[in-house]
Amino acid sequence: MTLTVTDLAIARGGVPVLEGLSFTLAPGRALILRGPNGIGKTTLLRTVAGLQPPLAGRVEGAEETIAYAGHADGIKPPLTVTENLKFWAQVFGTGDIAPALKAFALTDLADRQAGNLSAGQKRRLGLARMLVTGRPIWALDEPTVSLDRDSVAMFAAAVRAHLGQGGAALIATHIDLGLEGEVLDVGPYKARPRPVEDFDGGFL
Amino acid sequence: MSIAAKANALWAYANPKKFLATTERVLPFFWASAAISLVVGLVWGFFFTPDDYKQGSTVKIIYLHVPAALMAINAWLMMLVTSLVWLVRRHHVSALAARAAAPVGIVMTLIALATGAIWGQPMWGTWWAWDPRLTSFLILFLFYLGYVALWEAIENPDTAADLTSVLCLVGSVFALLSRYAVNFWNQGLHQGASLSLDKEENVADVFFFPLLVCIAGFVLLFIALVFYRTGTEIRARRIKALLARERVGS
Amino acid sequence: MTALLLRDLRLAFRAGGGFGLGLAFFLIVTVLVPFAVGPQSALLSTIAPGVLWLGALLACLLSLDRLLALDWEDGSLDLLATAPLPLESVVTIKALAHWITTGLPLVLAAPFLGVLLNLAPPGFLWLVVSLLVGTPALSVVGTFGAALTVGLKRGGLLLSLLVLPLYVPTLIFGAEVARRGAVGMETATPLLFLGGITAACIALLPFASAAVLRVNLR
Amino acid sequence: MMPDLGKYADTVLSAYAASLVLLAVLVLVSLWRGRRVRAELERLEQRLTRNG
Repeated sequence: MTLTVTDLAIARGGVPVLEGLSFTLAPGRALILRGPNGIGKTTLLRTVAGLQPPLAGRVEGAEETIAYAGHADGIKPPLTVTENLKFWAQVFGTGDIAPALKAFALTDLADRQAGNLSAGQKRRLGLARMLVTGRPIWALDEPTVSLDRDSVAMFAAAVRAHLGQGGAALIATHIDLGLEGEVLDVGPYKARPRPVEDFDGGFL
Repeated sequence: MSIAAKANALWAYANPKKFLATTERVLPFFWASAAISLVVGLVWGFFFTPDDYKQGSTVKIIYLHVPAALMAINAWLMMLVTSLVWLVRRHHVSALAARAAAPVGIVMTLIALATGAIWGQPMWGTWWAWDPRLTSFLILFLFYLGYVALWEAIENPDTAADLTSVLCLVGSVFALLSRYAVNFWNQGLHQGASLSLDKEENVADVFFFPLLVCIAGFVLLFIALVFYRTGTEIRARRIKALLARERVGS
Repeated sequence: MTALLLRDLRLAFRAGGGFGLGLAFFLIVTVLVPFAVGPQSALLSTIAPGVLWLGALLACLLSLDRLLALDWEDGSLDLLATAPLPLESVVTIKALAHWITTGLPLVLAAPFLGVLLNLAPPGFLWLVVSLLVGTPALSVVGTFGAALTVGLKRGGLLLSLLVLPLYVPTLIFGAEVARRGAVGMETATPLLFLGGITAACIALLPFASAAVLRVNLR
Repeated sequence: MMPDLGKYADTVLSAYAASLVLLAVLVLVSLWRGRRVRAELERLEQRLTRNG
């Protein structure tokens, strides 16, 4: 399933941040998003994931194929690691969570309450969720935050394995994960402010 | 002009700039005619109509009570329509007009409630009775409060417009439901509708014509206020957008 | 869908889930009423159906601001919105979980509190029936309010302001059933209205809640 | 000039007073806020066009 983004314009809080953005993401490929803070990488990922409508342009091939992971992991502290992961496996209609636990070295922590995990362990649990979704395209927003070097390697291995199975990944990160994939700097697509006199439906 | 072209011409006013320019032109007319008809209607009603044989001079309250009550409901209906227009056609002016109308509706509801209570005191012997119609207006007042509070609470103007529009829709259904529920719950002291097409049955001519003028005055005042306040909302919205763009930085 | 329901129930029953808070609140409100209006059993008996309905309604309101806010804060709602489950089902399940953890215990506790307020014997059955029919509407309407205010920092108070007017029809018909039942009048008409409102709320409001939630997620 | 309002004079007069006060407050508040917002927007637009 190829993800195609055509002439996309997106807004945050009603203000256009990026415009004229186009790219394609073929199976087996990764696309790394770069750009300064506040440029709109998170907004772009949320738009691609279908959480918010674009101002203009099209996102094709994203329907029911994208697994999104944002800054928050959606982990319930009172539930155990297994319960957390099993819940998402059931929601996405996939069965086995053992490979996901293994890929992120969570097997030993399986019966621990998620509230007692360290920040890095929580993040690993959040990333392990991507594996149980069974979705071909991963949209990841700063996935390596609070991960140590070993865990980053673990994550890179998981992404590589996912790409090897014909998956694709769209990742906003500043760390070099050693993935073969293009890098897209979104900086040049920053939306140009319109002149003050142009007073239309957007109030700008 | 064909109907479609006419419709398109109407939608052109959904552009904020066009709306501002047009209302600026027509507003003096609306302010003036509202003032004239209100003064004429109220002076006529207050000074030159006889007392009712049963209600005495309190019948003069009708010139405020009935128009205010009508406008309290009409303001909500207008908000319902403009909310729908916003949800379907995404015209910002429409959403802002709904926002602008709400406080006007609140004041109209307050006038209706206050005059109702003051009128009720000598007629029913109590300031407040849980009469179905009075109670319905109290509930309508609560709906208005919630609607305005939701507008005030949300930072992002588009989100606020969407959420308040849905609230207005859902609220309308529940307000109607409450109306029937309240009727069921208490049969009430209110007299029947004081205004309907066969006026002879309800209000005598001497009261009816000044009442009509007063209603016209309230309608015109409502239109003037909503036009003016929508303009204010448009400008406030533009200030917000400009500041937000400045923050994002160029 | 069952996975989500089970998760929500599990969360409610685990430590810190706040299960039973509504029930305790209901108990306390009921106990406070005689202190406020005096201990005359005739008076208490008259107002018992209304007080119990009002207490149940307020107890329902109490837990609404956590209904979606927790899932919003920890990002679960974002993830659920991108999951295969439609948001309409998500909000319906959330409302169902709220009813099971809040509404149902209130229904079961109401007769015991009815004893405290000297409720007339024929009233017990009708109190339970009216609450059983009416409280699901409270949960569904409350979920709509929670979806409206989910993104707000201090949404709790606003939530009450928005939801309470929407509770008016349910309260009127629900309390009417209980009151008429207590004095031995026929209850069929208000009960039908109450059931109709609940059914319509369950059928239609999840669409509004989901739409509102989608707006809040963008 | 003043019509004879009989025993209900207080009632009628207070109803008129309350209503007219409420209407006046609504109109004045609307005008006041409208004027303030208009001035603020003009200042802002001038500042922005000067800075480009």
